[in-house]
Amino acid sequence: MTFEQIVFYFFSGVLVLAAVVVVTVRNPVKAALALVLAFFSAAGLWILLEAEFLAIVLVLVYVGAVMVLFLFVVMMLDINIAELREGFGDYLPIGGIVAALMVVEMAIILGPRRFGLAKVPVPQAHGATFSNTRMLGDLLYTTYVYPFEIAAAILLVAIIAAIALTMRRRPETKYQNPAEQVRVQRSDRLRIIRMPSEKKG
Amino acid sequence: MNFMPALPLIFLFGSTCAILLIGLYVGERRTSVVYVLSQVALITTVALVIRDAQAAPIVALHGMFVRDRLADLLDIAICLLVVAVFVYSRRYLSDRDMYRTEYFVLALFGVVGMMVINSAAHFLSLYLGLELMALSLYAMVAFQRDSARATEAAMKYFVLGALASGMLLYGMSMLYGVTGSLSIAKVASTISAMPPGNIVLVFGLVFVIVGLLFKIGAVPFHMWIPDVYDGAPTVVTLYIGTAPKVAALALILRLLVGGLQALSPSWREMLVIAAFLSMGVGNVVAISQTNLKRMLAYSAIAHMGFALLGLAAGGREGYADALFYLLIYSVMSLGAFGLVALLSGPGREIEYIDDLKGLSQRNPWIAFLMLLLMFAMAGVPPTAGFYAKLAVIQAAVDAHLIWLAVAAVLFSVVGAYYYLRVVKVMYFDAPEDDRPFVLPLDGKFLFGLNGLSMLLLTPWIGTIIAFCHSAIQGLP
Amino acid sequence: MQEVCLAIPLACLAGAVVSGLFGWKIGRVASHLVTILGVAVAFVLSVSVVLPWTVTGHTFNGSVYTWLTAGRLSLPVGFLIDPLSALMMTVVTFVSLMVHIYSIGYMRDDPGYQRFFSYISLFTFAMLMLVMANNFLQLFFGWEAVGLVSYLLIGFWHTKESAIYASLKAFLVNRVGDFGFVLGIAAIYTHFGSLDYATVFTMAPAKAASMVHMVPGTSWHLMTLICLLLFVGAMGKSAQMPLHVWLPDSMEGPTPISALIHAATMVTAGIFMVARMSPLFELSPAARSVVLVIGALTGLLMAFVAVVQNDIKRVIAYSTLSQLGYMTAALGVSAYAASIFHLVTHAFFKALLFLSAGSVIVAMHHEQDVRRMGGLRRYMPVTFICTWVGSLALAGIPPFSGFFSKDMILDAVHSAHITGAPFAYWVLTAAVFVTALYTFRMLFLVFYGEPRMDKHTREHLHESPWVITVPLVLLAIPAAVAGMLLIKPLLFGHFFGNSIVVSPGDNVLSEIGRRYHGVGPFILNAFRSPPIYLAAAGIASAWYLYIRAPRLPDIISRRFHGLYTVLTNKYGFDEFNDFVFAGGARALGRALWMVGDVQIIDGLMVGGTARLVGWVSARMRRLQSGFIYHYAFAIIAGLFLLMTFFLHV
Amino acid sequence: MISLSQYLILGAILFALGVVGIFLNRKNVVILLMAIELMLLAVNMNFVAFSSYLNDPAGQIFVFFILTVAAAESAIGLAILIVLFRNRSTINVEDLDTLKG
Repeated sequence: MTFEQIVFYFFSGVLVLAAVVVVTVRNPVKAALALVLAFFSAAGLWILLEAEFLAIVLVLVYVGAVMVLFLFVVMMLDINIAELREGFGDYLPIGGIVAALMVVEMAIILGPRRFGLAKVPVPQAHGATFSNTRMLGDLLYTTYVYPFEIAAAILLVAIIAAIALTMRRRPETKYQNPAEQVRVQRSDRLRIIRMPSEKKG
Repeated sequence: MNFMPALPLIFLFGSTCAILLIGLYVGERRTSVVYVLSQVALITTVALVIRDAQAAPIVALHGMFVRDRLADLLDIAICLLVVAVFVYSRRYLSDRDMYRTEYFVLALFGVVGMMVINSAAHFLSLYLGLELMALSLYAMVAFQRDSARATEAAMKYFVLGALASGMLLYGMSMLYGVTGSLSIAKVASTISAMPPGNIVLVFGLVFVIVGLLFKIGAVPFHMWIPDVYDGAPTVVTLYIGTAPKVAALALILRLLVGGLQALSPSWREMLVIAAFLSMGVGNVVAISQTNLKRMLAYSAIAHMGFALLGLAAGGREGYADALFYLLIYSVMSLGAFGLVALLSGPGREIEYIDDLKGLSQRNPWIAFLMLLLMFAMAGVPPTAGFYAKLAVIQAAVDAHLIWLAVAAVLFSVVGAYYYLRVVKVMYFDAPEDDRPFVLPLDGKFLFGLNGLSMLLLTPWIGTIIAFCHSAIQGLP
Repeated sequence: MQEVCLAIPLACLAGAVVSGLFGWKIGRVASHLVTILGVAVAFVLSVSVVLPWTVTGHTFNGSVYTWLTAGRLSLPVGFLIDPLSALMMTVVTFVSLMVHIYSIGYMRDDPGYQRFFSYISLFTFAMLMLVMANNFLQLFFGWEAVGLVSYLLIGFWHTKESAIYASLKAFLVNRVGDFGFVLGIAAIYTHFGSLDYATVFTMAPAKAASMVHMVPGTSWHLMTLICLLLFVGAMGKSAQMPLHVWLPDSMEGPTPISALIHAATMVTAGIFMVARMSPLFELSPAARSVVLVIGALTGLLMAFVAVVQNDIKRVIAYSTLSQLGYMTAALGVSAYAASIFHLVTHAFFKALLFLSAGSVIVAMHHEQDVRRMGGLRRYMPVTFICTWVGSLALAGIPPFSGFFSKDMILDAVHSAHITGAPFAYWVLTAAVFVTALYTFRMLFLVFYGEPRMDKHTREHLHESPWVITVPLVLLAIPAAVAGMLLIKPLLFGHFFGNSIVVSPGDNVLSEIGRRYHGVGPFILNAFRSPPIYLAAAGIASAWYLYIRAPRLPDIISRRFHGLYTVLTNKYGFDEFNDFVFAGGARALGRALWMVGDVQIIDGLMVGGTARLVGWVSARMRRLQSGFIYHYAFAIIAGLFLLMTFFLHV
Repeated sequence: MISLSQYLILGAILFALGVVGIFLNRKNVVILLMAIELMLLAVNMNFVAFSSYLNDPAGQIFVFFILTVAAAESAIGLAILIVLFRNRSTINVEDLDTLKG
């Protein structure tokens, strides 16, 4: 077993395990953490495949932003964990069978007969000066500028949607309006009334 | 780099962003400004498309974008459908506190996504267009925030939609792995140069087909349709039921016909199964529906089965017939859902078929138009719907799919039952209350045009079919 | 030319649409103005552009629009403009224009005024599409469209039960004819693979000898079969026996309609169609014999019935049937040109007679029974003179137009050698006497003698307004002179060119043409043959019976009671149809309903199927459980199925 | 040496787990969203592996966009989830059955 193979099997093992945990565990916080683990292992595998930039993006963007968002939401929603635990495992056997069947069927197609080393040799490793990030960046802003713009639109839609769906002005919420604060006149706040001074009696 | 072919798309994208900003500036009181601007943007886009319409396909933006007859035809169809959708939705939105900038901006971004699909020449633009459209749709379904039904529908739509696009992507990854390219034209040429019977390609194809059939709503990937159509606010159902159907067909034409023509023996068989099941399940289950929107949803499934019939028949004739069917269907669907939106006045929601009771006594003209639409959906001659059905059934017969054609005829007979039930309810049942239906003038006018078009299109059927043919000719 | 061809029918259609859809808004005057304008445009274009163009030997045959292409069948909308269609267009638009103007007066007090104008313009459009067609499908479209408008107009007063009945009857009887017509078109498409006139006509001679086997063991000439089927259609539309029963009842419609549709134009569509199909009919002498005999019989028998009718409109209606019989007979002896000639003259004088009758009816406050009229000549001089002109033309007295065309038909039948020609000649000659008799019976009863109407009506008798009398006068002119002017160009010139084909052996008209030396000699020549004396005898008999000895008809009818009953019952066609067809159909229907429908279809098939479908539907509905995981499972199951089906590893 | 086949089978396992996760999970909508992420990860794995073995950067570019879209998708998914929770006070998958039939 070469070092590469050890690394591959280690990360794949962790990845599959973490994935199993994600879909079977009932506690969403644990599931999210397992998913983080899965992403980390996948990033490791991608480095093995010399896709360094994507591996880093996966960790930074995915783990750093998306999964944090998940955790945020899970924490924000006041979910009754105990209730979620009920009926656990009833559907596990059928789920397992379906998963196994699917994997077998797919593995037969994707097996070494068609994608083994004899058919698809391992690519030549890039030299030490090769920058994966630079290559992707060069492409991204030239050839792929059109998809890049569409992706921008998609993110914009996501922002609009998230705000439109979740932002609400509750009547009980108190917020400041700086413009009004600045524009305020003395007469708005202060009323001078004339009072006769107290007489000494 | 030549941006000119993509000018309509760029224009619509730009104006959508501008509308978003203007909407923020004018505030919530004057959404009518946004409404008018959106309509102007869409109509200008149509004008731009027509201005540069040309027969020869142009590939631009590094092979990501193609401008041909098909893209032009579909762009125009989608923009005009959405214009009509906006007209129908205006009062419904303002009655329900949904008349906000975001609605229009999301709908317009959806149109941008659809136009990207129409012009996609690359898996990447296809996928991104699809997602742009889908994300806008998810958000629109949930737009009525205080409606539990709408949010439930949105959640279902979102989860299943994501599952389907996962499948589509998995299939694309397989096709990429085998052909080594993401450009649709290159994939097509690589596959046709390969010896037939490559199992990995068929493996990828299966996943791709699942994703595509989900988007078009064919059985057994149709389960989202009734729930989403039912749960979403009627105007969103109106939107989902028209323009994205056209885009879904564009997706299929670009991917299967444009890219995977060499695998057509395989995918045609898959489509045959889906067409048969869709016509069957759609028509049969629609019978036992009492909810009008659900009934129309099942009818949509059945209609997609008919459109798939043309695709499954194969050949340019068949594709053109499917395109023709879908265009006619989108107009019928626009009218039917449009009426539901128009009739749902303040404090009144048209939900059940029985809500249309005695419509002919209260508003005979509207009832007559709805009757035309129902006849067209049932395929009664001489409405346009009849010619659409005739075209796809004939395509099936020409492709020697006699059994499927016979099944199509039988299922349309079954289907006629529930369409005619609507007519019966409108004409022969006594109204339950005597509140009049007051329709906004613009919506009423458009609905008149919409309903009458089922008859008025008849002399131009040949021309429309010829348009569809010339659009299909541009595909490789 | 194409633009002109399009403009002519579309002008009428535009008028119909405007007054039909917006009539309620734009009002009565605007409605009749817009429709009259449309028809006037069509008439002016027809007579000033199309007719001169075709007379100088031009023809136009082309598609303006392809409506549908389905496989090898292409369904274009196209026009064939040749002398035949140009002549028909002129006649149709002229009569239609007259009727439009006339209707302003006649329909003045009717609540359905705009609807009426919309219908007659629509009718004109449909009729023009019919005559201008260059293919069978468009012919059929026009054919059905004129039929549709005709049913609508027969039932125009839809609160009147008899009108509804008549409309239904016209519809049903025409279905029988149309069934044959459609079969004929289908046979043409099956054997020629095209519906285009030109293609079919070119291919026809090559198919002249081909046989078809309908029932095993019998073989038919293809051409005979096709021609007979097409003729069945013509029998329905042109009201030939035994499919004539609807036409008299169609008089329930407003009188202008009777003039336009049920006398001058629509009912001649069958005649036109056969003339148009002359290249086919020339190939089948057997079919032409049938046409001849049916035409001749209709000509005589319907004339007899006209003698005993008392409703003024029905007299003219039966006379129309009889005259259509003449035209049909002329078709049978290949004298297509003579038939069309009679069609044209008949259109003028019959429209004139109908409109005159309408004028009388208006004056009589919608009284139609001739026995309650009389002496009207003093009150309505213009109508009176016009009716005289029309009657003389109908009776065939020279030099009025009907004389020329009718005499020509008799001459042609006399000269023909086809089977049945001698019989037909005697029958039609006898009909000349009867025609003159009933025509002048009507004339004398209405305009002469003592007024027999009640006092109130008599006091209010007066001539009709100008919108009614002007069309009468305008129609009286061609009814008087059209024969003289047209006989030479239509029959012996080369007016029709290639639009009518006659095989050389049967060309009776060219035979007659050799003897023709001008109008004067033609009239003199007529005095050497019986018809003119028979016509004169008919008039004399009418004069004797209805003016000289007015009590005689009653005595005769009592003496010949049996014959009289047969005639007043119109030979019992209606009773026969009612009993055998309607009754039989009802009985069959009831039997089928009780056994077939209620038990087998409703009980087993429809009910059973509906229950089954309903049951399946309710079951399948439950699959839509509402749970996301079930939906996801369906997707995965679908994926699995596809994978297992298509991946044979 | 690791073959392409191994990466693809790993992708297949992840994909199957993601798909199964969607219909196995009957309690918590959040986990559905995570299962979707898992599926996309599998697809990404395929693309990266193919890209590397084909020596073609296009696959990696695709992954870049899939990641972008997936982030946007989760944002919208979570937004819908929040609205759903506000309306229903539950995110139990089994409770989402008012629309059916």
